[in-house]
Amino acid sequence: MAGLAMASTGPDRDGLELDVLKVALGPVLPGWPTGLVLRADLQGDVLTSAELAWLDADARPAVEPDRAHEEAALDRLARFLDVAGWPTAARDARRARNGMAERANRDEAQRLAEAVTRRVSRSRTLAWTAGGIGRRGSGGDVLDRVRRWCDMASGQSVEDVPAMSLDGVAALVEGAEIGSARLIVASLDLSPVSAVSAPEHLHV
Amino acid sequence: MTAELVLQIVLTVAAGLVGVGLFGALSQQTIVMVMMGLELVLNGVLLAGGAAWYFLAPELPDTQVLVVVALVVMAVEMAMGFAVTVAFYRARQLDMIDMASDLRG
Amino acid sequence: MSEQTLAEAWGLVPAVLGIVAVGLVLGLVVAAVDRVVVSGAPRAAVEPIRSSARLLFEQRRTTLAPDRLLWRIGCVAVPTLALLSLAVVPVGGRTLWSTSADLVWFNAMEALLWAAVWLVGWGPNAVHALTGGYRFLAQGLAYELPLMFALITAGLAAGSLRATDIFATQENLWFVVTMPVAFVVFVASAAAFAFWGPFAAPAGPDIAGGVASELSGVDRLLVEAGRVVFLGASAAMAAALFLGGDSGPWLPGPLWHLLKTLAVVAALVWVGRRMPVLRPDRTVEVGWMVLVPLTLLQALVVAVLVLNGFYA
Amino acid sequence: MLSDLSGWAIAAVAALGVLSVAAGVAVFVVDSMARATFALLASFLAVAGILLALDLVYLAVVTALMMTIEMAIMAVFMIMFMMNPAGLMPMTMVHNAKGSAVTGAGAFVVLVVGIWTIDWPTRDASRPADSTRQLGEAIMGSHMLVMLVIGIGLFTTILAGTVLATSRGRYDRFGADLTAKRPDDPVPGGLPR
Repeated sequence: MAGLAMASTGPDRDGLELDVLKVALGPVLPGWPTGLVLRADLQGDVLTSAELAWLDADARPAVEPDRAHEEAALDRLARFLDVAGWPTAARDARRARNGMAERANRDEAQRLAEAVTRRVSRSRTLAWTAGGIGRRGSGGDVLDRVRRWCDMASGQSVEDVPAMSLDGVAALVEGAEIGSARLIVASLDLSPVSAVSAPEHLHV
Repeated sequence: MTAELVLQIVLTVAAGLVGVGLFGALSQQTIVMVMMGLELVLNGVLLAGGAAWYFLAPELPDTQVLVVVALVVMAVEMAMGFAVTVAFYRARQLDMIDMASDLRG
Repeated sequence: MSEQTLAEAWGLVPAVLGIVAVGLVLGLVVAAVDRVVVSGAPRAAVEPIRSSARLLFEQRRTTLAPDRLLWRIGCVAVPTLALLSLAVVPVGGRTLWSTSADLVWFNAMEALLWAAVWLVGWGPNAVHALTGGYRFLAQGLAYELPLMFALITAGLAAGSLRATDIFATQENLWFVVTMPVAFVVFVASAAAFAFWGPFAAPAGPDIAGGVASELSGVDRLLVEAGRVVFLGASAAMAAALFLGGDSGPWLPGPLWHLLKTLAVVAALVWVGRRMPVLRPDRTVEVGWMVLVPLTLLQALVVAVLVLNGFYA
Repeated sequence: MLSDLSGWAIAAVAALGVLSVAAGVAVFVVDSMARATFALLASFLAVAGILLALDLVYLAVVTALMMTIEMAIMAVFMIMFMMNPAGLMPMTMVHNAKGSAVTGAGAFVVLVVGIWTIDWPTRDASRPADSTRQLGEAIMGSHMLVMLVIGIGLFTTILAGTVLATSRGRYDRFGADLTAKRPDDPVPGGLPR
C-alpha cells in the first residue's frame, strides 16, 4: 500500500511515547461553521497540537444575512445540540427558529423557543456531560456558553463577549479529546468575519 | 466410529494447537506475539481437558474444573503480560524481547 | 427435563426462520418508535422501511487502503450476533434452543459484539471510525461487569441459568420487585451495547458518526439492523427476566410477553431520547465506581432472599 | 443436546478442529496485527464450538466470552505498541525460526505418538444430565479450595497489573501531602469528587 506514511511517535500525557496521526477535521462537519478546518496531531483520541484556519475566507460574503438576534442564537444552539447528540432538542430549536423566520406564528415560535431553551439550560445531564470542558479565563466553559445561547434565544439580554481568535480556540482544544474538541468549537461563535476583523489585542 | 478414535482425533487437534503455539512463543520477537503463542498452547489445554471430560471421566467434575483453571491462567497471563509491556514500554519505548537483555543481572 | 425448545417443536429450519422473522419485526418496531420520538411526527414510523430499501440498492463507498476482509466480517457479524442472542430469549414460552447456560450465552453474544463493532471501526482505516471502535471497547469494558452481575442476579433467584426456568419462577412475583437495580442496569447496558441513545458515543455525532461514519449501502443496513434487532432482543429478554415473562390475567401468555416487550421498548426510547449523548470519559467512571458495587450489592440482597426461601 | 456423538457432530468436530489449527497457524503467518489477533480469536471460537459439541455448554460459552474480551483488548495493545499494526509493509519479526519450528514440531510429534499408542480406557456411560450443574456443585462444594485460590490469584493480578501499568500514584493526584481536594487528573471523571 504505497502512499501511506507510517506514523511517528511523540510524547504523551500518560508518559507513553505513542504514535501520532496528523488529521484534518473539516471543512464541512455537522454543527461546525462551513470552511473551518482544524489541523491537528492526534494521539489516540487526544489532540496534542491544533491549528485552525478558514478555507477561502475572502470568497465568502463578508456579512451574514440579516437575521434577528434570537434566530441566530437558536440556529447556533441547534447546531451545538446536533454535535452533543441531542436530536429532539435540536429539532425543537430548529422548529422555533423556522417559526420566527416565517413571522406568521411568532408567539407560538417564541413559546417553543422558551420551552426548548429552558429544557437545555436546566438539563442536569447536559451539565454533567458537557460541564467543565473548554474553560477559558473569563468566558466560562462550554456549558456557560450554551446557556448564553439559550438566554439570547429566549430573548433575554446578555452581555457581549469578545470574539475569540482562531489561535485562542486552538489553545483551547489542545490536549482535549477529539469529541470534546468538537463540542468546544461548536459552542463558540466563530465566523470568518470575526477572524478577519478581530484586533490582535483580543487574543486570549 | 468408536469413541476412542474420536478422542484420539480431538487430542491430535489439541496437540497441533500446542505445537503451533510453542513455535510462536519461541520464535516471535514482540511480547504481544509471544503471549499469543502461549494462549494457543493453553487453547490446546482447554480442548484436551474438554475431550478428557467427555470421553474419559464424565462422572467426575475434575476435568471441568481443570478447564476453568486454564481459563483463569489465560486471563492472568494476559493481564500481567500487558502490564509488564506497558511498564517496559514506558521505561524504554521498546516492545521487543531481544532488547530486554540488558535487564539481565 | 420436560420443556421443549422451538427447534424440537417446529423442526429446526422453521424455528430458525421464525426467530429471524421475530428479530426483524422487533428491530423494525424499535426503529419505528425511535424515529417517531426523534422526529416528533407519527408518519415517520415508515421511515426505517424506506431507508432500508434505499440502502439496499445504494452503491458502496470505500476508503483509502481499507482492511476489506475484517470490515466485511464485522458488518455481517453485528446482525448475526443480534439474532443469535435472540436464540435464548423465550418466544411464546419457548426458546429456539435451550442450554443449561442460556444467560451466559446471551452475555457471550454481547462480548462477541465488541469484537464485531471494533472490526467495523477498524476496517475502513479512518480516524473517526477507529475512534468510535475504541470508544466502544472502553464502553464495553465498563458495562460488561454490571451487565453480567445483573443477568446472574436473575439466574440466582431462579436457581438456574436457563431462560425458561427463570420464566417459570416468576409466576407469583415479578423479579423487578426484588431486583430493580439489576433491571435498570440490564436495560441501560443493553442500550450501551447497541450504542444507542445516550450511550451512542461510539457512533456519536461528535466524531462524525464514529464506527458508522464510513459505512454505506448494504454494510450500513447490516450494522443499523443489528443495532435495533439487538435492542429489541434485549427488551424481550428484559421482559422475560424481570417483568414476569408471559404471566398476566385474561390475555394469552405470548401476547403478555409481547406487550411487556413493547412497553420496555417504549420506555427505553422515551427516556433515552430525552437526554444528550453522554461523553464516555464521564460514564465510564460511573460504570466502574458506582454500577459494579451497586449490582454486587443487589446480588447479595437476592442471595440472602434465596437463602431464606423467598423465591421457593 | 447430544446424548451421544452423531455423525454430524463428529463431522463438525473434525471441521472445527481443522479450522482451529489453521487459524492458529494463520496467527503467525499474516502480516497485519489486527488479522493475527482475530485469527487467534477464530481459533478460540472453533475450540468453543468443539466444547459445545462435547456437551460442555457452560465452558464453551465462557471460553467464547472471555477470549473475545481478551482478544479485543489485545487488539488495542497490539495497535498501541506495534510498529506495523495494519501490515502496510510486510515484515518479519522472528528470531531463531528454525529452532522454534523444530521444537514445536517435536512437541507435536511426541504428543501424537503418545495419543495414538496409548490404549485409552473405555468410559462407562454415566454422563450427568447437566454438565453446568456438575461444575457448579463441584466448585461450590468439593473443589471450593480451587475457587478460593483462583479468587486470591485474580485479586493479586488486579493489584499487580495496576501497579505495573500506571505511572501515577496518589501523590501525583492529591499532592505531596495528600491534601488536594480534587485529584489532579488529565481528564476529570464523571463523579463529583
